[in-house]
Amino acid sequence: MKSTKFTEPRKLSKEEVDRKWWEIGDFFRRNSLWMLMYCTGCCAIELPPAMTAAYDMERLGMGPMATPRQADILLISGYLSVKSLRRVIYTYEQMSEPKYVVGLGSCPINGGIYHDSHAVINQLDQYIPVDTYVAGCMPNTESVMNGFVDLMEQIRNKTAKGWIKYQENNEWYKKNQKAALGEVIIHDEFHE
Amino acid sequence: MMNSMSNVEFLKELMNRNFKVIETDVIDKYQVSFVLKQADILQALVTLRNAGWIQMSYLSAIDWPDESKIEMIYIFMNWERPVHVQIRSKIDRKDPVMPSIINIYPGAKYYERECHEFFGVKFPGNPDYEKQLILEMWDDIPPLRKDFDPQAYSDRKFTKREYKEDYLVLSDQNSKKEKREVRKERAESLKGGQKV
Amino acid sequence: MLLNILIGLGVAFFGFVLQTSIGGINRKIVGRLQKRYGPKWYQEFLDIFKLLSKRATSHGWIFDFGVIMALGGIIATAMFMPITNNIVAFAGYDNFFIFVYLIAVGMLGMAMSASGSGNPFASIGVMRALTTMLAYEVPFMIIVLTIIKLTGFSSLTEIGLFQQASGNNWFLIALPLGGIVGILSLMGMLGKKPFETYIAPAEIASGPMVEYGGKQLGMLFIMHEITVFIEVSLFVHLFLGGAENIFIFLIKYFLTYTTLNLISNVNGRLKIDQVVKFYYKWPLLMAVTQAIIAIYFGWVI
Amino acid sequence: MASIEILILILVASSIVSYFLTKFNSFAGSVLTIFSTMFVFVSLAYYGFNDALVTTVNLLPGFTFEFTYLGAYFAIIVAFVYSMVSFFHPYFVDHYKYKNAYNMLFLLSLAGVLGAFFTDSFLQLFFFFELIVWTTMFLIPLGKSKSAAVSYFGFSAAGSFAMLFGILVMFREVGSFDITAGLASLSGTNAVLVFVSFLIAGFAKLGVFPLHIWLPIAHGNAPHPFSPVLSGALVKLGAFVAVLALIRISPASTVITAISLPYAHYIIALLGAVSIVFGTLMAIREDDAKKLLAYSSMSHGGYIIVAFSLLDSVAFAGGFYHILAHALASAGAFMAIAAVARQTGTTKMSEMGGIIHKMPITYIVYLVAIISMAGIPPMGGFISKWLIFQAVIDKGLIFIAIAVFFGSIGSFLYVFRPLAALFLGQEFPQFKKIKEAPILMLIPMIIITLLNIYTGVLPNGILGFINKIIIELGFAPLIINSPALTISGNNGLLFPALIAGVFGFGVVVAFVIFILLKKSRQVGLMDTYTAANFIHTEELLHYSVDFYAPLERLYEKYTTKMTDFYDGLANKVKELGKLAKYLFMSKYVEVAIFWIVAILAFLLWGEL
Repeated sequence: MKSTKFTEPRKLSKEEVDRKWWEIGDFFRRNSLWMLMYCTGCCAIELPPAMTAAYDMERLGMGPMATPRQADILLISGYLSVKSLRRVIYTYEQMSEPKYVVGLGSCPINGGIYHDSHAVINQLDQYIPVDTYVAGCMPNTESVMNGFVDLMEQIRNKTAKGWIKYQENNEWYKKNQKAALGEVIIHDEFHE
Repeated sequence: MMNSMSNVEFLKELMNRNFKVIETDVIDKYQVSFVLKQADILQALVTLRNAGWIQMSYLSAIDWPDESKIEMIYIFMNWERPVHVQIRSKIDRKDPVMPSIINIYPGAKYYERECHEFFGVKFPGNPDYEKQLILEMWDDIPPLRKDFDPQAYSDRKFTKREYKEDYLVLSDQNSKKEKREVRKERAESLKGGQKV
Repeated sequence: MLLNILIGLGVAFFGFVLQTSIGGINRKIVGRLQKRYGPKWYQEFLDIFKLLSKRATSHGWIFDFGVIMALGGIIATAMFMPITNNIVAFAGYDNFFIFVYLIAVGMLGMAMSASGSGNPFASIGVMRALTTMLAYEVPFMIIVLTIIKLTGFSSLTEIGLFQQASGNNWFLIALPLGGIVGILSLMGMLGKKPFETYIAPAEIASGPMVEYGGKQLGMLFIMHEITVFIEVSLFVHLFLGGAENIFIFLIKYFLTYTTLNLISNVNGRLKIDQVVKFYYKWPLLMAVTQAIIAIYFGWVI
Repeated sequence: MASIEILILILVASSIVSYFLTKFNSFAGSVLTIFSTMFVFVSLAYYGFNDALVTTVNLLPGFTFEFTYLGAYFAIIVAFVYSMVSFFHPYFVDHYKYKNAYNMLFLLSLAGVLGAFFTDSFLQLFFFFELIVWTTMFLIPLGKSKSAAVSYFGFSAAGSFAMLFGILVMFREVGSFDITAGLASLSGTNAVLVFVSFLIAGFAKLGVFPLHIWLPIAHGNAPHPFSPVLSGALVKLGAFVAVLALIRISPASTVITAISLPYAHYIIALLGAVSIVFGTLMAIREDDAKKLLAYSSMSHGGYIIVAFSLLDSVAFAGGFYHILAHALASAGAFMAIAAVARQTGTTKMSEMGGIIHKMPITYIVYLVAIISMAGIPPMGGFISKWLIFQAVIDKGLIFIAIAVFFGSIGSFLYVFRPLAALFLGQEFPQFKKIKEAPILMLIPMIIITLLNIYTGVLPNGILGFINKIIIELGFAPLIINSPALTISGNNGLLFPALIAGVFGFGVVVAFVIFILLKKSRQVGLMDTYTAANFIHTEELLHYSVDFYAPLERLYEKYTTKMTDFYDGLANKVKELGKLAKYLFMSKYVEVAIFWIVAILAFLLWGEL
């Protein structure tokens, strides 16, 4: 007699299996976010309290990392000059996927107090995809932490897809980069 | 001190004896400024260096578009006689050319390159004053000239975020009015850092 | 034979799970010491599995092959490791020298892969790791020579049994100078802090690890956990009298690792040449003194 | 059925033939060397292992030969290295000025080696020794530097004359030149004299402290295919002489009770230990890959000396096994470097990088060789080092143990340097065009690699042969094969096949983990972490100069002490020569005539 209690498990298609694995991976990824801190501006001063005893980032499984290859999050804290944008793009492209970008402060959003400077770009998401912005000049530490928690929520909801956007709309991003920077990878005499 | 003359006196005497000083400005007993003719500059620097002003602290320029001049500024320091000396000279703005001083002060190499990038001053004598140093792939007039509009450049070059709606203006909120006025009162009671 | 291999794999896996959990607990302890909340105790598992789930970059076949060789060598070493007197995969062949030299295959694999990435920081990190190894290994080997000479065995289980048979007269106490040298050398082996020269995140961008991300880094993390397991277990068997059963092993292991971690957390970092000078001054002197006292005079407490 | 005499005659004959053949066609002449060395090796190995070498002499009057396991062991190793290296000749001889002489001298030196190992008379031993020294002396200057040969000859001559002195002292006491009988019947002061003079000869050949100066100079500057022979084969002659002195003569001296070792042997072991440490430290700071390997040969020579001076069968087994393991490892490493040198034209590590992408097989050869050299399982070097450690621990030799362990870990440092600087790292643009070495060069390198692995996995067959030597020397044999495939040391068992098997299993497990995970993205070598700087030059991203700078800083002041001493000595000799020249070679004829008369008068003094 065939049991009625247990039905034969349905054979999952390859996409479904992949999706299942992806969800499992997402669980690990959101609980262990390693940051590469690109501290170009004043907002970086909010990170020490976030990392040390006051807010203790490590309890969320976050921590600083040394190189882009190891990191999951690229943290842009503060204004980005044209020169640093080149390096940020280079660094972003070196990171291993999936990768997320967090912009700290108002400068990456709209230029902040440097909106009229010839040396500082105004809108980071024109050049690389940004998953989370933390607004404020400068944002206080609670909002920084909140930004990270938001990113974790986004990963859970599968909306943190910046790196896929960068792959799919690569030409658009490259066009913007070219328009603002001329060329991303440049030669300079000190590194020849 | 070997002689009774003060350092500033010594410096003034030195400069006035050798060059035609257009203007002298003693800021305090550690800082003196001289305005010279462009032709005198190199000679003056050699004299100063021989007199002990061996450290070049600064080299830059100021743009004076109304007079159509660019003013070069050199600052030197003497460790025996602690006086900063500023040498200034105005040069033509249309075609700003200033002979390089790297033979007198080799450290001026990168200052001159920076000055060329930001003000467009040419430094014949410095072999690579035209190479890029700080601004990478710059494509406009030198950015620290007064007729350069950074806002326009930024608008042209970098996309701006466009806001579809106006965000809440906090000053219109009634609930916070009291607090705001208390803050304002307190702010007005303060008098520029000096005790009332 | 197949059973032995399965036991060996079990030991390696046990070592990985044990060290990863204890590493996590230690992170929590350190967090509490610094008045932080600290991460979850299973945080290290999350880190490793996250790394394994990412898409990595590779710099050519030697980059991947080195990682495989590193993990393979370390798994092979761990398979020889006894846990208690009875739980040992290849009884009689748990020779001390196998651990010291088979671990080197793993290290060589990692060094090869790191240099193969073409990053100068990686080569510098490998250089520092090797130099540190040259420093701590010699005093340690002299003390182990003394122990082997005294017991007449080089098998770890036999050395453990020898200590248990003589009324739990651990070599940490019986050879007091040697015990200190053992602890200092173990700190060097684990890369704990006064001797942490090669993973220097702020200085050479984490040294050998600089180019790894994703699965290669995950595999190197697994390798690192098993390496720590091997080194701490070596100490437990050589100096702390082995273990009659698994609970004693766990207690000894946990106490050893935690103590070292606490010592490490109140220390700064030495320069490489300072590390070499230090090891060739005091620990070597102590080791030689201890060896002469114990071997030539036969004075053992 | 092979007679030693026939083999030597074949070598001499083929050397003459190859001289003319190479003149005519260098490729054909080089192939002849391959065939004749291969023939000699195969017949030696086949008949040697089966005890079927005939020692009768029909064609060479005055020569007598004797078959000993000791000599056969050395001869087989040396002939093997010669035959492997001869595969390199077709690609190298054309670069040398006297290519026909190169082939001829190469074969002649092998003939000398065979004679030296199989002779039973000391005079013949001396003759063959000199044959080797003179042939190699003309081979070395075909490489980079002519003065290297002078240094080599100077030290070799010192060794040879020391040996001749020892032989004559022995002859005065014993009255015959027979090796076995002569060494056995020595006693008293004469035994010590012979012991010391033989050891000087052995040290000079083996390049052990304090007679090591020639080793890096000669190895580093010798022709590329000849360096593996020098390091893998000819240096082992010194080990042979040292064995004769340390084990066969073994003069009676007070035994140190704590370590149960005679004073004389302990002092020799200490010299070996100094040699280990010195060679290691010098190798760590060397920039030329061949010189680095030369210093490593010096360090390994120290291991061999330490092993033979311990008077313990485990140590002897370790020493003999180390001779084989080091011959294979250093021949493999030198041959890999020679292949790289042929393709790139340099051996300086600071000038190369990223060769692995173009020469992967050479890289594997080098990798296996250095794993063996550093004494890491599963290669041959581990077995021998393990045996030596066993003996050192069993005797409780603390100070020698420091050197032995230091050398073992230090070797890890220096062998890694060529690996990182030369094969790995950034691929330089000037080396993007090079190709893998030709197939004929790869064949011997692959054979050596396989043998390196074989000696590390299944050492018992070879240890069985070594046991015969140990019994022949009058010691108890090493216990092997109980249980099967294991080696019993003084305080533990070693099961090399198990280690290798488990290692292989571990690699398979790791490979399965690797392959199951997501595939990685391939990026170029220049796309690397640079702290976000744009770097376009490979040299800037390649760390190869002053590799161990922090370590070198600690001892670089003291490195020139020995060379300074020898330079000083050389200057003294030169001054003496100048004085002689001033006295005898004056431009005035009268002075010369005066001295001739004076010397004649002096010589005739006793007669008149």
